[in-house]
Amino acid sequence: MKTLTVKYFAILREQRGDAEEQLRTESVDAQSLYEELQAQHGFTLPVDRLRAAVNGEFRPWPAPVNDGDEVVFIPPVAGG
Amino acid sequence: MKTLTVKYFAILREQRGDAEEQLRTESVDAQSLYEELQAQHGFTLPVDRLRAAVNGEFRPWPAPVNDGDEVVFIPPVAGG
Amino acid sequence: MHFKITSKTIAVSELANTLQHERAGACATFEGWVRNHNEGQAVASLEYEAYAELAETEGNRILDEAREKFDLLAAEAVHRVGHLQIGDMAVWVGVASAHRGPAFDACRFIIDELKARVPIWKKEHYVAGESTWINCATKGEFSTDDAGPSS
Amino acid sequence: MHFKITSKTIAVSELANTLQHERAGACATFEGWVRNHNEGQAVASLEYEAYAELAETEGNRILDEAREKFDLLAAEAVHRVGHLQIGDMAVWVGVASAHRGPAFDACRFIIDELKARVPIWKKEHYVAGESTWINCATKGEFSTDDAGPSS
Repeated sequence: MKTLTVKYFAILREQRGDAEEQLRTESVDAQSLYEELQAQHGFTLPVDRLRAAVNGEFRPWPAPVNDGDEVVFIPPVAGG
Repeated sequence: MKTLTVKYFAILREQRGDAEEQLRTESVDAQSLYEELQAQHGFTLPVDRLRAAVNGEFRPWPAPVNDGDEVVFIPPVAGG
Repeated sequence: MHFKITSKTIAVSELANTLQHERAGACATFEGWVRNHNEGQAVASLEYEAYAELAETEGNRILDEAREKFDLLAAEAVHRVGHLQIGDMAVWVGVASAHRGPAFDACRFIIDELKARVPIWKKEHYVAGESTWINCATKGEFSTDDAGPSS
Repeated sequence: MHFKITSKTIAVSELANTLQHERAGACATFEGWVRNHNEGQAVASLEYEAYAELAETEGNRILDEAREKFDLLAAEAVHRVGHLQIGDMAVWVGVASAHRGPAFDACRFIIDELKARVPIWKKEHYVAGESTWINCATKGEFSTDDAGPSS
């Protein structure tokens, strides 16, 4: 088990009902973590439409995570 | 004979030593007028590097002129 | 060369001052404004949200790439977040160069890359009352166009 | 849509205000500044002179052409005349459109055409003491490049 911080933005923040949480998980990477959380919270975006960031940097899927990491799932961006 | 107003800009103004003059001429077009004035004032630019404007509009060479017209010889432009 | 996220009105004249350079003959800028329509729908307002930390990292990376690709003397960019109204400025990009070719090319490169890569999201509020996170639809048609819908 | 010749400092924020439009999502601007060098020579200052009447006619014609070629909501441009110092703004072009593609394309079209067609001339004063009317040399090499030397 590891402890992770997950931050939520935009549509994920609204669907989660919170901007940030700490959680304990057996997931070894961000991809399996998202699938775990998607089942729990009903996120509508499939994982292949997201990018992962770990500790403030983009990481290619599946994006391994370690105890204490901060994980962010990045929905399709729309700046400008 | 016709009476014309000629305005000079930039290098032509400096070489003429004046910005504007009224003159009487036998020239039937701006091209022959420029050649007449070039001989008189030593303008360095050949006519094929100039454009002609008559009464505030560009006119293709030889650019016919009539009594009372305002004629401007346009050196190569360099705005911006 | 800096990219910043701000929750305040974008201060254009201050930003423009940071571009001044005695070797600069050309300055190109781009501003993205909130417009009153998108794909046929009347828009009432826009909400922008950013993952500010990563957005600034990625935005600064884009400015560095622009400096490598184009002959630039200065480049700055700012993106606003929060609830914006029609006519408000959402993003500003400014570039200075000796000549206008690289200034235009770099300015366009920067806004294109900002829109494609930087973690900023936009929720459109429609006059009809609904709202939607742009590019986040999961049923039927959705845009995968990097250009985004705003500008 | 107006092109103007002015002998005063170009008032950018007033001009930018004239571009506002509720359908506009994109605003591209170009500024030409007096830079401290040209083709290897150190420049001290620049003198601009215009045939103002024809310059404004031709400049407005260019803005009309831009409106026909591109999907624009607003376009304004100003060129300054007189004796300018390093860093001074000589020309400003601003364009607003729903989307950024036409805004960039129109802004570039306008400055390219202004430089190529509008009767404005530029005399460079060099640090070394000489001065010359740009594009008006008649011996040896001279530039016939429409782009002109400044930006």
